[in-house]
Amino acid sequence: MEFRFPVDTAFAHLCRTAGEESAGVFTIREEFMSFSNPTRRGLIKTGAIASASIALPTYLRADGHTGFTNAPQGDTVTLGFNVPQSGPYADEGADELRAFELAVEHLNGEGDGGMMQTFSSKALDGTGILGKKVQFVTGDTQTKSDAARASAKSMIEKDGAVMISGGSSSGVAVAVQALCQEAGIIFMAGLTHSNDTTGKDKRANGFRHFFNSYMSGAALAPILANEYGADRKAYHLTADYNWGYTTEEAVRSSTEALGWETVNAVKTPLTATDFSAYIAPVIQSGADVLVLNHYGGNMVNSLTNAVQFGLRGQTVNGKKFEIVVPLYSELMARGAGANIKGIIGSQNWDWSLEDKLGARYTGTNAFVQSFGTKYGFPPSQAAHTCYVQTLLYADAVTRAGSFNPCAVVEALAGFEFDGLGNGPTLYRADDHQCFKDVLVVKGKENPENQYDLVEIVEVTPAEQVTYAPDHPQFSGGSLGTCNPGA
Amino acid sequence: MFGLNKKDGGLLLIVAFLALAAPFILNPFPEGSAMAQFNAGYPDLMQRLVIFGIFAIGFNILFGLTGYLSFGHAAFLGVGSYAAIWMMKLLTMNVIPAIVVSIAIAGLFSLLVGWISLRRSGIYFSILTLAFAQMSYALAYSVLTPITGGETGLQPKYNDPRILDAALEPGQSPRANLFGLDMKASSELEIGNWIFTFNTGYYIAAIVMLLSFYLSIRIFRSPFGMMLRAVKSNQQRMNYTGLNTRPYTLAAFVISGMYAGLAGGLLVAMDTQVGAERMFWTASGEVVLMTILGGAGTLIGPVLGAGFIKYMENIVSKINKSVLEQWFAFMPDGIEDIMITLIYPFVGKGWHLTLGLLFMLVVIFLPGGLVEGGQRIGKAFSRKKASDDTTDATKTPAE
Amino acid sequence: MDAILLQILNGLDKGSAYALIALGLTLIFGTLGVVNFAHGALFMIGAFCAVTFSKMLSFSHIVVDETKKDFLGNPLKVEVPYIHDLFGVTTGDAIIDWAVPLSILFTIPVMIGIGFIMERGLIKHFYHRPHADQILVTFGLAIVLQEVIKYFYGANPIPTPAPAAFAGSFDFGAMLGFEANNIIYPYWRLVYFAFAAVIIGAVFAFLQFTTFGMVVRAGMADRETVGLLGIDIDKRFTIMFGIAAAVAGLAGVMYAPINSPNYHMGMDFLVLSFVVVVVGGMGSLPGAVLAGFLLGILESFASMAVVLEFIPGINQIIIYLVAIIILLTRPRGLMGRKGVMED
Amino acid sequence: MAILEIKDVGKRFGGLQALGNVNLNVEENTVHAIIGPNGAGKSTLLNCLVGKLIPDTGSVMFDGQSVLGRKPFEINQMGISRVFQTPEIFGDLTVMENMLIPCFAKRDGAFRMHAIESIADEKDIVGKAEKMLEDMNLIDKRTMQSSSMSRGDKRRLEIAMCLAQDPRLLLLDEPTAGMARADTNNTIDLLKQIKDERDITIAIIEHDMHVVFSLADRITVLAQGTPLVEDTPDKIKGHPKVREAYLGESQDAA
Repeated sequence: MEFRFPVDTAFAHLCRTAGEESAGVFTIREEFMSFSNPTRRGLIKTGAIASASIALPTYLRADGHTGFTNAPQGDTVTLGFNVPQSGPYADEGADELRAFELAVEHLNGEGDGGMMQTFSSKALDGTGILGKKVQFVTGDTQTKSDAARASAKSMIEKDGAVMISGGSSSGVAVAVQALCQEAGIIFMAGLTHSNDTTGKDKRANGFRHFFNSYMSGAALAPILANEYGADRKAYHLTADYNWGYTTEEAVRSSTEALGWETVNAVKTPLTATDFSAYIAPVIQSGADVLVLNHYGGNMVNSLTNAVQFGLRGQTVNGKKFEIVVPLYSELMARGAGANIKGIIGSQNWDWSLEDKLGARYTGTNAFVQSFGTKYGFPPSQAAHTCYVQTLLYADAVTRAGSFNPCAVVEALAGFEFDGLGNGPTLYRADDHQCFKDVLVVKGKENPENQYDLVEIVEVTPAEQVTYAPDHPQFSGGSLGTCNPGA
Repeated sequence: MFGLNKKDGGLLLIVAFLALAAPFILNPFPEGSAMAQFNAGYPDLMQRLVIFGIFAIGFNILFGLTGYLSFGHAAFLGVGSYAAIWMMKLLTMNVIPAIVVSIAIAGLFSLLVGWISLRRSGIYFSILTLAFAQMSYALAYSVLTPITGGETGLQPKYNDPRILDAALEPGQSPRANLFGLDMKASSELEIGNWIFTFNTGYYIAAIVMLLSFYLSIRIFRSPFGMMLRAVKSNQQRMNYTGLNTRPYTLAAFVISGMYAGLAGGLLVAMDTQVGAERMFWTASGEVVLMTILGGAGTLIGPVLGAGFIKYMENIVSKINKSVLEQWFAFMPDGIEDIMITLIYPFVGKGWHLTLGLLFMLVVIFLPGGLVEGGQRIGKAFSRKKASDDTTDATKTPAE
Repeated sequence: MDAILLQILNGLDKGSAYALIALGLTLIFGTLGVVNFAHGALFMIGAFCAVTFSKMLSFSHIVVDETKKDFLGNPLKVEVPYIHDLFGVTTGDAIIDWAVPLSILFTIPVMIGIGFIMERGLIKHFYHRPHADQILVTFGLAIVLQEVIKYFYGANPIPTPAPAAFAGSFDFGAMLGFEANNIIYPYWRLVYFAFAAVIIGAVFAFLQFTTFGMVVRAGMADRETVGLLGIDIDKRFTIMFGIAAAVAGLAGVMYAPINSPNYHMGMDFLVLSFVVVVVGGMGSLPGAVLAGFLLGILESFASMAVVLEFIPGINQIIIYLVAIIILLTRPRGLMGRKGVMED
Repeated sequence: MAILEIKDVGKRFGGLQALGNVNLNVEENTVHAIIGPNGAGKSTLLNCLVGKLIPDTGSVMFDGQSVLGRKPFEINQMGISRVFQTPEIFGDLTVMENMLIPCFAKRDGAFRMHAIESIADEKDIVGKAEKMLEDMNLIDKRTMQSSSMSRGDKRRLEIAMCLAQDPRLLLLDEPTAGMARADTNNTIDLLKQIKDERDITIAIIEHDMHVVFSLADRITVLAQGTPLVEDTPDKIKGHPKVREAYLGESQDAA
């Protein structure tokens, strides 16, 4: 017990500026300190003293102020993995979590190292990050932006996480990204496909490895024109929310540029489960292609309904009727069962990529091998992007030599890398979006096993899906500058 | 004290103590210990506990007193939140205008909804309010995206107009503040292995909660509060005693709507973000659960219920397999595995299961909610002391 | 014209699902006076009965196929259903193909059993508790039930196709003399509609023409008096709960091929089915059926592109809007009786 | 002077003529009983007076003002209080609170937003309520939850609540229905006491002749929706028409 320390010593210590490192009698750490005027700062401090002096017996911890939020202390660093564990995307979240756990294992030098062996940057050496062992905390986003922020804040405030990753919807990604910007934490987005995440809602502290609606449209359009002809009439069913809007816009504008006509675009409620009322009038409209801008349960149900209504057997305008699903996912393909066969869509990555298209996509097999060995089934693209994001973060920290978000941002912005399964990739500095090849896939007609659901139609090279940072579909936002927090 | 009788004054003092000392009370376990997982004394959760407490206190004024079960109160919370964020985008990051406007807008909206819904009673009333809330949610998520931000919600941005505020320095994010006092400013106090966090935003929210709680005690003890309980008890007698029940119920509805708006505004003040899911029917259901779980019609019950559910949501959902492994590491391997297998389904991603089971257990065994549980414990203690003068305290209907 | 006919067809189909769920809900409500928030979960469990049954049929042993490889390059392990060993590949596959209709036989006893257990074990104790308590406890139960399903089956939808014979669709319009391909309708939806009609008819006939049904109807009107007559109404109510659970379960089983079952499908239907019951009038069986079809059809009309062009977003709110208008003009819903659920 | 004037009031329910051309005046400060066999239309008439039903024809004037089309609470505020067949009280509230509510209603009208004031500070209202409870011998039970009282006490409380409003007209709907003889007598005594001590007009609907003849100043006999006769109790007792309407069946049986 250290009652003998006089209060005025403590007071003197406290009156030093907040940013100063010290080894005083006790330390009051101030986080997220406001940048308002200095007198008010003093006020808060006086309040703190009042409460502190009642509880004098304190002991010192010399970390103090490192200039950014949640600077890792001791020999560990904590990452926060915020994934949907309840709600309709829980399975996707579970797969993301598996990937995160695998990535942490590899970073800490356990397991076979996965993509760390193939990664073009060799900074990571399996001793954690900057020599600190990687720990992680998990949370449940519930695929609701409120819950996701609550969970992320708990990781930041309670567990001292220095990076947040995960999520499986754009609503959550945008909400958590904004939070990380305010708090001074790096956000490595998980599965988020809306243009807005790196468009009008982009933030300096946020990074997206996953592709986006624009890229889907740009990748799909030429292949659709190739496969189905350039004079098609498309009918869009669009989920009535942001992601649906950006996807519809992207697919429309790229297909229309190649000569397609858009007959109609109907918005469907997110809460809809039966899409028959939207599907049934499609044939009457004279359209010969149905584009389902749906994701998750919406997509499974609308596709199932469309097949039930026999759309695929129809011949309209002398052409075979086709269905397109711009954003594909393995879990949804599984949910849709046989209905997915022959349906074209786009993907960020697929576990069979390297086997089918060769060494350009190196890293894929290494990842599939270590994921498959550990869990017994191949990883989904959500798992892949989460794994890659974790490695990229760790690598950026290592190269920067600091956990400071601003150093990380600097290391990641404009970073070019390879060997993470997508071929040569660029993390563009202008909007923190990754640019890489986009896969156009098709539901496999005769799967060899239960995981063999898609075949790769073609890979659209990165150049074709790259757009200017000020492209109209991405306008309205500004990256701002990095925020290190405290 | 403050025009309260001794018992209510005591209750207010207890709540005030709990709220002000929350950073200590909610952080009973030292950092780094296995039990630290259960610590809830970090700013965000503490803020949520008091804000949802306010929401539930307000809901209780309607449901606990008049017995009208609204299934759409989240709509008022959501509308309040949207009003607040727009004030922050357009006017100033100072939380005062945001909160004031959120209360006002939520009040107006609840006046409209209440005026229509209160034409019916019983489950018909519940379904009417549910219908309004679901419509608000559906529209906010989709068609009203230009106003609400839809799926991605609204956050203050660097380039918002904010006509009252000075321009931000480059690189600065707009921060919610009270005349310059940053909502996110925190001080930490370390005692031994314990770290206690004192957060400006939390204390502001806690003070607002105490004021709300005080106001609710006054309403409970007022002639108006008695009239509301009379509405619940016998509307026929109300009418034949010359009292017009409609304005009473409407006033209660609007007051509880304004409480919801206040909660919504505070949520934005603490965490500058609004998403439409805030208005989904499950969010309305949640406040019903909070109120009943704590004890509908009691003063303190709704606050307890809100704390209970938010604690579950934020703490239990974060316990994952590796945390369990850490806890049971001291056990022999076989037993450790069994323990983990037994507990794992109920924590982490299984936290909903625990929540569902707890609802059932509480309703089955404690029909009066947590407050009744507390009273039973209290009774058990007083029985030991062989004193029977507590029956009056537990039976007072207004409580 | 054909567009309207098409939407009526779609609405009838959606309406059958609403009507079936609402029927069971209002049956429980009318007989027992209990607001059952777990009713959606019963619907979901019904759908998972179909999933479980088809999984049981395809219960397999593993044969290693050296010629093929799995995703890691190891020899492929092929699952061979035992049913192939029992009945041969062709018959076995045919049985698996018919899993959904066959699972009706499996579902009925399971659902009645669940209904009995629920009523005897839980609901019974809540007859005299406030509606709020009933809501809370059944809501808790609904969460528990769906989390248990999630624990075993995951959160992803599980495709449960209809038998191949019903897989396609047919040109309904051409049969009525409309232009070809204008009104296409899937066979299975027609089956669902017919199935729903049969179930609804059976429930009504049961209540109308059997002594048991008469007593139950009397009990719905005045529980105490019937009790005074020396009839063990409680026992009959237990059976009624079992029947209501079975109706919800059957609605779920047959719905499985329309939308792949997932663990939260019950919650998706819960709010809607409550709206249906209330619009129909609490405690009124014909009201529930009528409102189910009415709202189903209106919902279909509201999702027409022409309508949406005039009133964007109307498809999001139509059900609630109609509910509000009906409740304001007809205080007790379409066919509700006075004094039910107004306290 | 007649405080309540009922003129040509008629009410049909589908094919049933529940009331046909009722004309009836209740004089101030009298006890006026309305009797009649079951289905004579007594309750329908009463419901027309308090705003629960609106008659198809005719007018009902209270103190020179029409009550038709007004809601029950407005009619109550005009000065008409009603006692129900089965006591209607606030069962979840204490006896004292039951008493306070009519006192507030009398002072503050149909609605007043007094949400911040404490009940304890309303000294005059509390005093009035306490006095009323004392008068009615209910003061010992003031903290009791009213639903747990005996039926007689509930009736007493209900009457007290009505009286607390100082009504000009008190309507009693079979106040002793279903009561034991002793309770009935108590109620009669109570009503007599009220009649003697207060300037109040009472209209009573009753089945029980014993009650009617012990209290009423005037009696109207209602049969098949129309008033048969109206007169003083003594005259009514011997009236042949009344005997026919009322006791017809028993005479046949005899």
